[in-house]
Amino acid sequence: MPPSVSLGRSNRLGAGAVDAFAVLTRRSDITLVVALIVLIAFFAFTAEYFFTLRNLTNVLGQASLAMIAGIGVAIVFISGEVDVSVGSLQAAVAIPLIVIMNHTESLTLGLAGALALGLAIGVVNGYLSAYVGINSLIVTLGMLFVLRGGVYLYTGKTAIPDDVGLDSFFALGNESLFGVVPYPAVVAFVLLLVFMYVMRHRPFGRMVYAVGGNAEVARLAGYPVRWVKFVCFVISSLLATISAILLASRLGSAVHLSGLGFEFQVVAAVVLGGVSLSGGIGSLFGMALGVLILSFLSNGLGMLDLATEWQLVITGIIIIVAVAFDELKRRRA
Amino acid sequence: MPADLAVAEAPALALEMTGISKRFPGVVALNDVHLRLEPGKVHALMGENGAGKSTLIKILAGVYEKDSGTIRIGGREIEILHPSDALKRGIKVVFQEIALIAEFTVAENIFLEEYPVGRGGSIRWRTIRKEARALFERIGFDVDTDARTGALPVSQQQMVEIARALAHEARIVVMDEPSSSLTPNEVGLLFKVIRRLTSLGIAVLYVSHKLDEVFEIADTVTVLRDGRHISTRPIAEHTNDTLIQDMIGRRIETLFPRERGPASDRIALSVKNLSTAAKLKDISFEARAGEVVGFFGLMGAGRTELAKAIVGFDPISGGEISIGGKRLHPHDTRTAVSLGIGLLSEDRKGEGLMLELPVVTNLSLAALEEFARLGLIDESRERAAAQSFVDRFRIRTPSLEQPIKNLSGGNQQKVLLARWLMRGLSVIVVDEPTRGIDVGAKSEIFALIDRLASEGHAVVMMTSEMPELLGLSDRILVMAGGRITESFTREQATQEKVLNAAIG
Amino acid sequence: MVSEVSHPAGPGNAIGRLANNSQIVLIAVLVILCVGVSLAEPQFYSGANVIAILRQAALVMIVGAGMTMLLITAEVDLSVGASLAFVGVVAMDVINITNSVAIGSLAGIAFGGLVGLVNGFVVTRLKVNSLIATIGTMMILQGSVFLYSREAVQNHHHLAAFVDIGAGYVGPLPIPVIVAALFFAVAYVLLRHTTLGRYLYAIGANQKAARLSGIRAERLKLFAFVVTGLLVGVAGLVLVSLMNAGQPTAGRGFELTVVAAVILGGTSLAGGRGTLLGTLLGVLVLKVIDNAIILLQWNQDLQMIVPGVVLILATYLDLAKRRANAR
Amino acid sequence: AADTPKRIGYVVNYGTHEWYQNVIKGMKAHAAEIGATVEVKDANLDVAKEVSAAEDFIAQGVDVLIITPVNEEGVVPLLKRAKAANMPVVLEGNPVKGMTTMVAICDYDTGYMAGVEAGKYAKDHLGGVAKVMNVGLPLLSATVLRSNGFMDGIRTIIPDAKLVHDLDGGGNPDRALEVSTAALAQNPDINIIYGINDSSSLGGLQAWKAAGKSQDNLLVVGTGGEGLAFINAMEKEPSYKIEAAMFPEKEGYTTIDAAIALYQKKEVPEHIVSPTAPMMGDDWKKFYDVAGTTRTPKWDAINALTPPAKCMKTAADLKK
Ligand SMILES: Nc1ncnc2c1ncn2[C@@H]1O[C@H](COP(=O)(O)OP(=O)(O)OP(=O)(O)O)[C@@H](O)[C@H]1O
Ligand SMILES: Nc1ncnc2c1ncn2[C@@H]1O[C@H](COP(=O)(O)OP(=O)(O)OP(=O)(O)O)[C@@H](O)[C@H]1O
Ligand SMILES: [Mg+2]
Ligand SMILES: [Mg+2]
Repeated sequence: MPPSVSLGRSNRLGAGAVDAFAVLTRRSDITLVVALIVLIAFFAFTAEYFFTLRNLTNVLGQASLAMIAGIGVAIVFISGEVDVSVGSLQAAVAIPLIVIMNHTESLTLGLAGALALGLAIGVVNGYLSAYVGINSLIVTLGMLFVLRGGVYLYTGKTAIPDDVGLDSFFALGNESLFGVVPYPAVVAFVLLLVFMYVMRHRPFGRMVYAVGGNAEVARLAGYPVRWVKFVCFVISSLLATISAILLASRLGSAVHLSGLGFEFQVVAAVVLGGVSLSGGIGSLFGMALGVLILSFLSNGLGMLDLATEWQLVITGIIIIVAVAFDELKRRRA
Repeated sequence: MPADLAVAEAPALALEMTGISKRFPGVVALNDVHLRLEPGKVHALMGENGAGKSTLIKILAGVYEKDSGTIRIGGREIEILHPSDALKRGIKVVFQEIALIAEFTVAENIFLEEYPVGRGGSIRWRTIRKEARALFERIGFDVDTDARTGALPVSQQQMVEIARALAHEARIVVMDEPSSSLTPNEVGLLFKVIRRLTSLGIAVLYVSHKLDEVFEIADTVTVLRDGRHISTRPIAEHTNDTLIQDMIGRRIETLFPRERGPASDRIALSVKNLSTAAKLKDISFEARAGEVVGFFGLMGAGRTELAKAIVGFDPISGGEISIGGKRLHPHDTRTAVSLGIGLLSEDRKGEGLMLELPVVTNLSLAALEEFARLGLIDESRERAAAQSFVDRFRIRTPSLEQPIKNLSGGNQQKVLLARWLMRGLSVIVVDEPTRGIDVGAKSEIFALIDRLASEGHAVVMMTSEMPELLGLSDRILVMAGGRITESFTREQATQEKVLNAAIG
Repeated sequence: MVSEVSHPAGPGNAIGRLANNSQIVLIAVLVILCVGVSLAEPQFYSGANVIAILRQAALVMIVGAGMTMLLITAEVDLSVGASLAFVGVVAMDVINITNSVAIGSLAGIAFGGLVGLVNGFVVTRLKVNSLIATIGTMMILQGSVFLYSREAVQNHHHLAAFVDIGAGYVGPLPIPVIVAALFFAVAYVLLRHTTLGRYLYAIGANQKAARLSGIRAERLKLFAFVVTGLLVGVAGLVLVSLMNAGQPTAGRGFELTVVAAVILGGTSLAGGRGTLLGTLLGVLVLKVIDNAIILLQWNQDLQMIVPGVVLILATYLDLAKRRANAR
Repeated sequence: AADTPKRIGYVVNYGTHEWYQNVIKGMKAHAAEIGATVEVKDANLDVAKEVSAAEDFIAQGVDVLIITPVNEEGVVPLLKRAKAANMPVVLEGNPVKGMTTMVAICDYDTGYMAGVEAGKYAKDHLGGVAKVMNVGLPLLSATVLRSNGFMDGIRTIIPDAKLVHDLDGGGNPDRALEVSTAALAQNPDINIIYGINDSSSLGGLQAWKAAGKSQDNLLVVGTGGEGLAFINAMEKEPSYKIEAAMFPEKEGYTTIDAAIALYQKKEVPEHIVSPTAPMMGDDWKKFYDVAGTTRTPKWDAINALTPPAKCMKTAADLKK
């Protein structure tokens, strides 16, 4: 029995998660919503500049990187596999993006290059895990090492600056829609809606849940189990690539250091969001809440001018307490 | 169209399997087996545990690939390489092991194979819920279609399995021990459904270890033994004895031997005013050494919960349990086992087997301390003991190292019972002990239970099988809604009385 | 019987044999590595270097022994790296205060055990999945170690015994290696030949079945966490002695090294499967690669790439062989 | 007097590191003198977090923003955005395209000067032989500069000084120890250990001791002088003779000066160099008082040091 956090599980799913309301009323998600509100309320009173439109939208922008990658990682988790390669992927795909832009002065080609590499990584992860059948933690952990090492080798451990400085590229990660909502937040929100819809209302989404819930049963139901898992890995890598592109824009370069430990952040958020490591359980909505909680936490604590060490301690405690609390409530009910 | 032509000139066969062979590491599961299904007829497939029934079905369903042989549907030879191939051709299977997504609602499980989608390709959830409810109403099964499937008891899950096979139109419906955890009432409903299917010209393949069912529903019977085809005859030509003779190659004198004398008056197990938060209310009973106490109840009556509570697996909200006068701490299996009470669970996979681990490890789990000195396991003694049980119970396994997941359902069950016999208990609680077990093994297990009792053990038996209830029990307690509603002595008890008590 | 070929049912632990057939691959990898590197760089098998490798391997092996048990029960502990650093800081500090290596060591080991106890409690009582729980404790430890001491705790008394823990020898053998060998032996017997060990496998394979058989699953998991914690304590002592100071920044990524070594050794993340011998081989392979790349004066970035590839490759080969055996 | 900034925000790249702990001490001390507060957000070596932290400060509307980049290139867009928000920015550490002013020690020069001293020492005590093991950190340009500087410096005295082993010690003590152990096992003839920070040099030295070698013909050179570690080592380890001190407190102090000037719209040079100096033997006593586990800088001595007007080499030179 693989370890599993079974949040988001309830004896009576509102009609297989028909409407958003049903999801909102899912017990574990409600916990997270409350947690998030409490958190924001707390900082609103304690941290002077926290509850300003400027800051709140900032946080949404900052959260979006983990949010976008989190969608993919969550989907892979739900399919019963894991993907921890997203951290190094962030550093890797930024290289073709910047290099190609520097040569061609074309953002489009740069994006294409980044997505191409992201796709390739996803295909390798997916092939080795789903078709060859190597444990996906091992595959993606290996990929994490290989990509990071590869980035260091290729760049000689220096950042590759964006020499072209296209405004469009700068805008991606640094400017805001109507000067209010940062574009990364917009991208994240759209992607979130799309995939929430797919996971709930498209047969593919349900296949992913079924495959993760019980691969054998899914196979008996005639599902192409391996293909489904394969696709999940590809989706994950492509979404991580999008987050990497936004990060690269915020950094104006391909930084060999970027994404260090990013996979930890994302996994923590995803699990906090109630997505089970054993597959088949969890919602993207919960994942999003998990990301937001951690982002607001780090922003708020920063606003309180708390030392890193305290921030680490508090974040750690909150993660544990949140999960424990939900687990408790689940067993009570 | 060639297809139509084929059908036209084909003999009136829905399915024809010929020369089917399948070997697994160390095992020949099927050896040149053939099977012919006629449209609108019920064909029973019988045989001992490990005879190859499920393997044959899984080949038909595209779960396993056959090593050799041909499959014809409507006269046309076809290859089935993946379950989807079978489904496409209208072969619907109710598998022996529950094959449902625990996290999905019942309704969604019903439509797993093909979600109804709208124009845009979105799933039409309302249709799913509506049609699922309608389906269950048609069949007459009482299941909450919006419940999380995993939260339902095995029995209800099995009904969902059955209903699912009927959701889409089919040509061939295969049922691998569909009734193993149904109560007589639901079996009746199941047969109604099967008759409706046959009336529509659908061919039904029905696997069961229950002779009475087969005689009631089947038109033809095929018997397998050790992976070989033994006989295919119209049911009319069979009697209980000939069928058993075919299945196990010998006759069984008495299914319910009774060597033991009257029970002693030493109280082995006493339960006083036991209640649980979930279901049980004020349960009190005693089991004396050398006595078999049978619990009957309709599905959901609370037998399993009672069983789990008295062996300390589940917490209790009130009352007390004592073994041989010593009081148990509630919710603590270790002291319970060391005081000599253990449970053979109804949920074989979930609460019994360590699927990936070898037979020997599964066998010796509870008795390990007895082979250990200062915590060090004497493996040769462990293996010797395990081997002796494998032989005594005629457990079919290529070796003690075989991962137990590769054994047939019945053989797995034997291993789990053996696990407790190795441990040597004073009170053994068995929940649906013969679920999915062949007549031969059944009679052995009945003999065993009888011997356990005669050796002074107390046996508490939860069962939905009327014959074994009446045949084995010294006393019968009937449960309904979490309470004990009636109690009969062996002499008083009749099928009618017991059933009425269970319903009322 | 249906049985045709019936395996020779020789003595020895069935689980052991189940997993052992995975080791041929690793042994081959290790041998090939050593031979190859030795040819390219004779310094590789110089006494000094062999000892260097063994000493580093010892550090990982000590913790790996505990981690193997944890993974077998289908749990994991990612806080070992952070705990490793903290143990060193505590031990050094206590030694400075008490001027006694014994007391300091006890304090360090006790601290490690305490962390294990907390992890175990959070997982078995609060029912928090161990991955997330130990990521949590990892953060807490990383933060609080700096709250405990902002800078490295220096060694004030320079007690000989303290230096010996990490750098000392008994005959030709470095003390850390002896310690590791000791724990390996104990853990090996425990996992392979004792009821306790067998129960750990059982819990990993099917916790409910184990409970029904009268096994206190939760307690044994707690035990595995505490053991891991104590072993981190021991490893922490070795490290602090080698560094001659309690370094709050030490141990970064140590948890990944340990987990990588254990799964490279063929221990299943799903629980119920794994051997200590595999872990030992996993540790050696990783450490030989690490060492070889320095000796060959290759770009040290390869110290990430090569292990990554080896991890995937070895697992694949093992898988392929398993499938072949199943034919 | 012109008005001074009240709220200064500092985005530090690696706030838990002793070096920056002391930089921050220096900042806060000086800020207190002018009645200002310094708020610190720690990127903790995470480039994404660095951008977020700066964003937050801009949202908080601090008067001046000080940034120590995790990576120079990674803050270019940030400067652009700060300009857009008229937020004066002081960089600490390395030059960045589009910056107004930067306070930095010269990493290359620091290593260079230490190298020269090391060369002299090797000439007098090691028979003119210099076989160097560099416990480096290729990850960061600053540390690469130090290593390069050290080798160039030592070669001015001993032209055939040899870089026997160029290691990536990860900048942390245990990794430094591990890689050094391997290198020393391979090259027993190494006689000089250079570390790009104290953790690295000490890691190298510990590896030497663990190999059971005597320190008689060994020279260890550390860099940073951030904490007590190097003082402890210089006191107790016979081979630990040279420390390329970088006076973090002074760096912090100078940074605040720059911040004030910038806030007051005064002319500020593009490069403000904070002094460094190699310390031999007991030299550290000139610059620090140590009581128990706290050290206090002797400002007179430190302020007396005259930094070079410009660095010999900067990160920009590495690109070539
Ligand atoms: N996946 C497998 N690997 C190895 N052996 C297998 C596998 N599946 C089945 N077997 C073996 O094949 C034989 C036939 O098993 P099968 O499940 O078909 O029996 P069955 O007739 O369904 O028995 P039961 O009535 O107990 O369900 C058994 O000996 C079983 O051990
Ligand atoms: N595995 C389970 N998970 C959740 N609820 C369960 C489970 N098993 C039983 N229940 C609930 O407890 C009630 C009692 O079920 P239980 O299995 O004890 O009754 P039973 O008489 O043993 O019926 P069965 O013949 O199904 O075992 C069921 O109606 C069901 O609602
Ligand atoms: Mg079967
Ligand atoms: Mg039951």
